[in-house]
Amino acid sequence: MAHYLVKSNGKEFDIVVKKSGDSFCVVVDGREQTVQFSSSGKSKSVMLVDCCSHEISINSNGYDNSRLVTVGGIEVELEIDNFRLAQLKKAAGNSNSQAASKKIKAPMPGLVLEVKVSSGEKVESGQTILVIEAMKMENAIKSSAAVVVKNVAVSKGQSVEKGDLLIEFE
Amino acid sequence: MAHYLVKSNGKEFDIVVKKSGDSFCVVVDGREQTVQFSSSGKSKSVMLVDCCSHEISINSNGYDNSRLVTVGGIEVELEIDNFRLAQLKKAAGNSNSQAASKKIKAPMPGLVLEVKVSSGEKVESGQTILVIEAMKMENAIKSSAAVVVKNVAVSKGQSVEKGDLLIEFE
Amino acid sequence: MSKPIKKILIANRGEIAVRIIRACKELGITSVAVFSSADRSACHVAMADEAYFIGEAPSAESYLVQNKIIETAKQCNADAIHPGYGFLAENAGFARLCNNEKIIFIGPKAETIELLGDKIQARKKAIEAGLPVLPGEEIDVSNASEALAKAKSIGFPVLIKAIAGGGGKGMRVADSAENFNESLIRASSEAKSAFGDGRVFIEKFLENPRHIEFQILCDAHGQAVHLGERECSIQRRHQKLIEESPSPVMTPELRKNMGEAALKIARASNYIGAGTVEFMVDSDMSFYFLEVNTRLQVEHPVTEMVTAIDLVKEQIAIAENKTLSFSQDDISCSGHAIECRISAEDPRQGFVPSTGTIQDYRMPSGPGVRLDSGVESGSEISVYYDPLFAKLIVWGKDRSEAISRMKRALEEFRISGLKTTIGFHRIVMENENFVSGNFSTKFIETEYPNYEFETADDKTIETAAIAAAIDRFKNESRINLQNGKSSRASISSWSLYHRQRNMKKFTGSR
Amino acid sequence: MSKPIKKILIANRGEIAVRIIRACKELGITSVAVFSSADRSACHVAMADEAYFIGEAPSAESYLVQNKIIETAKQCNADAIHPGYGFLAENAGFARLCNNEKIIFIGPKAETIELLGDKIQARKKAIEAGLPVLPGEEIDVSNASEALAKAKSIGFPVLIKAIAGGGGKGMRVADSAENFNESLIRASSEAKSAFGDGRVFIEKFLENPRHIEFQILCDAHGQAVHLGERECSIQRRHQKLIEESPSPVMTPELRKNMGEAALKIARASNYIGAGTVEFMVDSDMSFYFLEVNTRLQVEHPVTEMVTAIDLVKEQIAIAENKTLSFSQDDISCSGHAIECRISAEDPRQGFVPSTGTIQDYRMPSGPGVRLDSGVESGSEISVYYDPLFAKLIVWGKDRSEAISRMKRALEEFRISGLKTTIGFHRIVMENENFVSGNFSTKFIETEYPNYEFETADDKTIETAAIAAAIDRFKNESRINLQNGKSSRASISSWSLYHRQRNMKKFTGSR
Repeated sequence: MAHYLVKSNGKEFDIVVKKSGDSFCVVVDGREQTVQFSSSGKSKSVMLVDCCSHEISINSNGYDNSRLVTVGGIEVELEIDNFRLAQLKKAAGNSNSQAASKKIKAPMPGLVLEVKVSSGEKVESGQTILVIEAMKMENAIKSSAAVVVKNVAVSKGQSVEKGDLLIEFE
Repeated sequence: MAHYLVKSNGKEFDIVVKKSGDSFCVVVDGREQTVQFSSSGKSKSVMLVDCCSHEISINSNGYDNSRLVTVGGIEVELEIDNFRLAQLKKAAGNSNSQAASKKIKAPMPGLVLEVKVSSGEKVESGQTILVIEAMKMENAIKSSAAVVVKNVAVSKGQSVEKGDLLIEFE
Repeated sequence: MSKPIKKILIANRGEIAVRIIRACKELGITSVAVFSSADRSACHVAMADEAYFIGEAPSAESYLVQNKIIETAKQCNADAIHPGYGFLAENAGFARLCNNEKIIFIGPKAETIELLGDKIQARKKAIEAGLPVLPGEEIDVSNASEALAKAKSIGFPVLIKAIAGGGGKGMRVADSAENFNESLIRASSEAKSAFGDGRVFIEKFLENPRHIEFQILCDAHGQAVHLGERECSIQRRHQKLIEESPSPVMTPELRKNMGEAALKIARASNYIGAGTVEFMVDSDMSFYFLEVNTRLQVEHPVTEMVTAIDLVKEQIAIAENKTLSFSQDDISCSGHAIECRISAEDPRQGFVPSTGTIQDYRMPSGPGVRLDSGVESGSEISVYYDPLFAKLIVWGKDRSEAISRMKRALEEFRISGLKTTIGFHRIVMENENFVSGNFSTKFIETEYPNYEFETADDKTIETAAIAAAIDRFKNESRINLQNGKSSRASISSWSLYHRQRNMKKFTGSR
Repeated sequence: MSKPIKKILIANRGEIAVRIIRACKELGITSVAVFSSADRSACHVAMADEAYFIGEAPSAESYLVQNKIIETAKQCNADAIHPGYGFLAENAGFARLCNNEKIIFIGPKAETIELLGDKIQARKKAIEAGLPVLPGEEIDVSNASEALAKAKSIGFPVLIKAIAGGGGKGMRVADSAENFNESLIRASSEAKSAFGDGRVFIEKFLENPRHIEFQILCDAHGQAVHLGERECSIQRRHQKLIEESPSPVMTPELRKNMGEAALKIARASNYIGAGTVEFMVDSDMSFYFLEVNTRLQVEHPVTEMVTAIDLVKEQIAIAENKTLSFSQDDISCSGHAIECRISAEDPRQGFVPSTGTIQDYRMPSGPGVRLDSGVESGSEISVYYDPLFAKLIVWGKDRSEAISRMKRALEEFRISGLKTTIGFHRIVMENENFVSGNFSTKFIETEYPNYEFETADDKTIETAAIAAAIDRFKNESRINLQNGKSSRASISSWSLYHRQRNMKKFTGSR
């Protein structure tokens, strides 16, 4: 038996998994369901939840907690954690997630066409911060909130790879 | 530079391969051709022989000499050998191939429905030796030459796997 | 009054189950798959909305277990069962069982299946309805001398056929009195194992006939139409390999006559649903009733391609008690369609079944190409079921374009991991007699006696040889680099020779 | 007199090169691919009969180098060059160069491309030919105040368009005087980088127009026909995403009028070949000439599906100087076709391009489904070229069946390794306003402001959570078995916690 806490898109699922013959008995937030899980070639599996069929593929890297699960072609990103461990983390006030991402990274490889802000500048939500050209199209990178620019990591004419730091906010 | 002897279906090719920049210079039975070879995902490659395009996949197992090469979807089985080595083998009168295959093996998994010959029996070319049921069809296994049966390795009603010995000839 | 169907259990597997699930999805009908232990991760299970385990791999323990399927249909509240082809598709008992359990059987009524499934009765009905038939009669397998006498009175060659048969199983030709008895026993035993009924009958065997069949659709309100013919003469051991529509020898007049004949037997047997009336056509273009297949055929897509009518959706509409939305005059055929059956068989080894796991699976596509497939990369082809796993269908504005397009599509198709009939179809598409339309059901045995043909020409073999040489050169260069040697010339031939001999011991390869 | 073409060099890559190679194969014409260093093992190279390297990955160093392509065509003795769309397809200079070198350019004459490629001249020609146009004029980007005055006299909103443009590049809407100048500069700079020509003009911008275009075919002997319309209103930043034929708002009368208008401008510009006449249609169904695209369009397959006419083969026949084999009266459209463009973009991140290697690639298929694709499992999608890599096209007997079929096909499509627009198309197919046919070119911005939409519903997220839990359970069981432990309960949560923390250090994951 194992007990997990799965988070996705603001939702939490309390999931208990037990082996039950060839199948699994899965209790999701108190509701018990019978699940059959058959792997086929490569990363694909067929999962029957109380006989409802789903084509599944799961991309994970061992014990790392984030997963990209594809259900019938629809991608769902989620975090899975041992339930007790998740409780311990919560108790310990783990605040990793809040600390993160006051940075804008390049969403694609390309060429920086324009940088429209500088350090210390206040930007409004929706304001264009810089313009990147990729695949022959100009892409405006906009701010998603009202913030103050701490550091501009790139300059006009520079080539960037996907994931390169562009701008940091305060 | 390397020098090979390739055999397929009774044909022999004397092939010299040299690296030439990004390409290869290949001399086949004295004719020189320029070959570009690009591997793409998995086992597939695109091979341009003097700019004629071929989609290639090659199944091999390291140093073993037999290859199943697929050219634009058409399968070709062949043997490749180091040229000097092939000459040495010839000189040594290597007779492996002649010694082989006085046996009939199951061409598919199935059920032996009937055995129509017994040890010591003479069979004609084209005579039905046994009948195997597979995939709901009865398949008559016939002799490809006039031979004498040495040993019948299966009996009626027996299940066989692909490659199981069925009959040995003298 | 029509009653909408909301949930269909598909009592089948493979490409035809996938075909039916696709129709259900497009109609907004919930699809229910059933599966054996060999099919837990099969395409039809993954694609259906729901899926239920019904038993072990052998079909007698799963796909043929009527009670289990009925029980599953009741458990999941299915309104209807679609049997596909094969398995229970032409089993009158199963149709009756569905009826008793108030589940709609998507197919003709049990009585119709029973009547037409019995070849002797169907033949009688056809004669009554005024259809031309070949001389023939039922025989008693246990009475060899009487059987032989009957065969002689018809005149050799004769065709021995299972009375309960279909799909080429339990069918044998006897050329002469000498091989009559063995063929009779073989046909009867195959019939017994395939249909649980060893009865056979014999019929005059035409020397160079064409097999031409008509697709019919009949609603429950007395409307009946035909959707033109399919030419199915390219067969191997009475199993169709390539089908097309229209037939290269069809004339408007013959089509009218044969189509009317098809509708006559349909009406005489109170036919409801989709069905196929099969005929033999002699070289003088006279035609003879053969049998009625009371189900969807493997080759139904060629008719769909030329008529733009979706036969599975029409079957469902008829089962919903709807009236046909078109009359005979509304049906027009345009262009030309060809289907090649793609099976897990090795044509060069006499079409022996080939099993294994499909590695690469690259489907052909583009203009005018349709693939009905029940597998994908990673699928297992097991020994338990029919080796047919996909059907490649093309449409062209005329037969010539359809052939060119089929060639192109076959060239694009890639399957690795097992042997298939793709290469064989490529050869047939180049065959002069096929291209000219000049062929009969003897095509395969005449053109490819002993299945001797070469898929690879000299140029292709040379190209393969070059590829193997370059591949080995690259591997050796890599190994030498790994060993810190700058050139493979430093390995003597003798050491290579010994290394190879040692490798062989480990790999066990010949 | 017609002169048969025996060898065609395809001066393009990706899905359109594959599309043209397929036509060549079916016609028995030798196909020649050209490729950059990024495309050495691309599909179009593998499929063509011959292939020649023409330069480095950036298109300015390969697919756009006219002399290199001409030189290759001469080297391999190609009779003709097919430019596809994009790259050199609408380059009059290149068409002229082909002509000078006695290589057939498969497209209109250089003068026609030149005339219609210049939006200002094309507009004048349309007015002369009696086509309705929107108010508009050319402006001088360097004279900001004069430009603004002109914009004001037309009245905001105005559309700023590259004179040399196409494909939505160098196109911007200015709502008001405030954002006019920035939009002008952005449009002009994009035009300069895309077409080497920064000239722009402005035009009255309709508030809720539809984009409807007519496919035309004109031979060199004065015959000209139209093949009905394509509805292309579902656009994002002036790039089409979904196209269909017929338009849900078309009437036979409007089709006749617009079709005649399309043929008028074709005749006035001595058009030879396949082309597209684009119109804006206002909510009152009045229509205005927009431009002529002097090439095969991305969305040509929807026309092929409803007319059963192969446009690439017709282009080749026209280039061979043949007369059209059909007249306007012979053309009939049946059923309904829809195309979804499948691009390597992440719709939820504002459609940013996504690059990478395609891992799994499972194509949809079955009845009424066509996929025009330029990739397969293992293909690289690089930053160098257009993110469009495949087009999914379906045919249905009516719009409703076509939408259901598109949903079904999109559900079957699997691509892993990068983000695509498949999920977005699945959402659009469920959108009420799309389904009802009630939309304009503002559809995307109105329905999905800021591209906010959820591909996964609650049920799907729960299913994913269960799958993740079972997958992890199975992995942990396996690891425990390997460690010789019978149950994972023996690992304390604290040790798991520390183990995970340590793992994170190594994997570097967040």
